[in-house]
Amino acid sequence: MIDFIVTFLLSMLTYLILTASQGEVWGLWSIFEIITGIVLSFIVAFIANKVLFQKRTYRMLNPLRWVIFLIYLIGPFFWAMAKANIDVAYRVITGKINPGIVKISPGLKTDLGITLLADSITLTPGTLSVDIDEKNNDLYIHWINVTTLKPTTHHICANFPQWIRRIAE
Amino acid sequence: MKEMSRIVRTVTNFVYGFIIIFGFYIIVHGHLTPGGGFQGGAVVGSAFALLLVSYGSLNSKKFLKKDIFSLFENFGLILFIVLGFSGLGITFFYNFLANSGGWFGNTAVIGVNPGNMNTGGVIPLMNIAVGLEVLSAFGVIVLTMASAAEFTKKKENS
Amino acid sequence: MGTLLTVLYIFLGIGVFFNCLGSVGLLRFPDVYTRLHAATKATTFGSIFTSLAVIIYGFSRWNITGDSKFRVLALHTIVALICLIITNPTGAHAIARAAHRSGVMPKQAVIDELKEAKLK
Amino acid sequence: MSSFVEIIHISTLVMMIIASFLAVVFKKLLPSIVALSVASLLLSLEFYLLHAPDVAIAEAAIGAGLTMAIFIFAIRGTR
Amino acid sequence: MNEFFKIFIIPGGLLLLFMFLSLIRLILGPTVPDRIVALDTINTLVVAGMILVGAAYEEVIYIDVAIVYALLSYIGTLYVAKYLEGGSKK
Amino acid sequence: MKKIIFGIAFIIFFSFLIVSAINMRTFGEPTFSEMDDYFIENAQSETGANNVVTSIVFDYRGFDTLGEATVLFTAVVGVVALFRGVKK
Repeated sequence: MIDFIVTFLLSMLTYLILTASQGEVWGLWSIFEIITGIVLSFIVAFIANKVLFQKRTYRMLNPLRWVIFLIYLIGPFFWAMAKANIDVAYRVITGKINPGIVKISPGLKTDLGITLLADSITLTPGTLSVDIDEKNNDLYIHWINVTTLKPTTHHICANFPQWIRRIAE
Repeated sequence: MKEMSRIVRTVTNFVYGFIIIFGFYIIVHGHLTPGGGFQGGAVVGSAFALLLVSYGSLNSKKFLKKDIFSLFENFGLILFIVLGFSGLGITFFYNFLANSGGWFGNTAVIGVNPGNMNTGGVIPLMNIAVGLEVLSAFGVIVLTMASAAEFTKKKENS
Repeated sequence: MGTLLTVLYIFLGIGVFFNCLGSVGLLRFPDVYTRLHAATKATTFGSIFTSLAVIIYGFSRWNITGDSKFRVLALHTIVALICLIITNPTGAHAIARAAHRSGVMPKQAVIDELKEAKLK
Repeated sequence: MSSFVEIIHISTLVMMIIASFLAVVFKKLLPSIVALSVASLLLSLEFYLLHAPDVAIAEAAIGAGLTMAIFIFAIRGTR
Repeated sequence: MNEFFKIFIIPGGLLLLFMFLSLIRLILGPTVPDRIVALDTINTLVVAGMILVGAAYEEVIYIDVAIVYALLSYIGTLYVAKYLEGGSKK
Repeated sequence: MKKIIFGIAFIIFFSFLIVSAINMRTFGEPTFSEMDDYFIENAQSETGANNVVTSIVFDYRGFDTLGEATVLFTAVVGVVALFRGVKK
């Protein structure tokens, strides 16, 4: 039941963002628009609630986690992305590379956590997530500038696992 | 077809609902903004294709049923023909609801305007009928071709 | 109006520069994985900056003229930006995984632990 | 300024012709499909520049998503 | 055509030039994954260019095309990657 | 012999293409006919829809759209009938 309601609210929010222009309700929407949005969100919740909540984990319903996620996105993640692009510029101009594929085990358990970590790794300096071990969530990373053959997690992704453990676990 | 990696599956869970609500937005706003039944139906149909590719054709049988799709396809086509016959008092495909003041009957403001949902006569209803038909048609085509490709591959291996 | 123009020039300049870098890196690097580095990181960063320029333009024009058209422009651009950020690194991960499983190995690699692991 | 818009139109069409030519020339099937996808993507951009967003949405949905899916199912079945 | 048209249409034209550079990689690419990377890059550049052109013409509804393209190009990439992954193993 | 015939056919086709390209109008400026003027003037007030393209597709040319929907339905029937024997 709770997954139905959450899917309904999320799709309603998306519909309201997409259709905001002029109208009676708060100067943004007309009444007919809101009725249409409720009917459509009901249909979408009926279709998509089984897909969105497969593991039946309701950990992300806490709003504090979303606040931490926004802080993480604007602060350390964006700074790491800027550094990554300077790094790519340096490699493109000089052509110095020393690549290799290494393995790290960050120790995250949930699906959302490992997804966030893999996408962050892809967008941050010199690393690209190639493959994942489905049993124990080990990531295989293509590293463009290998400095040590036995890297720890701190070499690859500075302190992202701590942030993500606070967000998703 | 096997399923793809865990990262792709987790992203699919979020994107799937978003594509469906966006396709419905394109269908329903067909008489105000660019789009309409065919375009929105194609967008929703490709959402089903996304679920099929990331979960594999065996695991996605939990979410997609072929019989429901073929039922809705016939329903959409019949609804479209019924709406066409409804204006037969004057002529075939006559827009009998436009500017009548009732449902979907407000007069549109001439010129560039943000738009009122409650206009257009039978055009929004026809958009919904064609959208229902197109989305279930693409769902049926993709599901049938996936199971057929799976079948020929299995026959070659054995 | 003057500060708006300056901000737009800076953001569009950064965006176009990084997109250029991504395309040049796609031509210059030796194998698939390093090309994916250049393509994914640089073009995502450049597209974020060009979209941010459009968002700032929309909100400030809405502030000046009061026309609700520009607010809708900014909101839809935010939705497009979120879609781009979510889908782009996932597509890069899918391409890299498929390339390694289809037998394209990284060139001049000093270490390759994935080949020894033999997943599935 | 309109001459610049004309240059954009002409270069989009030239790139589309190159991509369609590649789709015919390639020997393997998968690179052909990739080149066909690029051609359909540039066709969608050209419709967009000609102020026809209806056709652009239809071309993007059919050409990028569903045509790729159906072609790949077909060559997977015949392999 | 106001004074902002020129600011947004010139970066759009430059993005078209970068698309041409990626098309060279599509022609040259020795293996199949190289060509898919070129396709992915062209997708991202087209989405960014569509947003810029929509802002230049001040047409709100043109951004919808960019959203549709950003979502559906992802599906196309996944299909090609899926075929390649199970493809040349045997 | 075959190559000569192909060459002649190619030259004829290409010359038609060149002649029609020379006679072409300036890019982006088509001539307006009476039909276009009628649709642009009256479509918004007659059908009550803001999007003129949709009002043409579903109102003035509704019968064509019925044909398109029937073509799609026939395609689905063809696909299902072709793979009818395939179970799982």
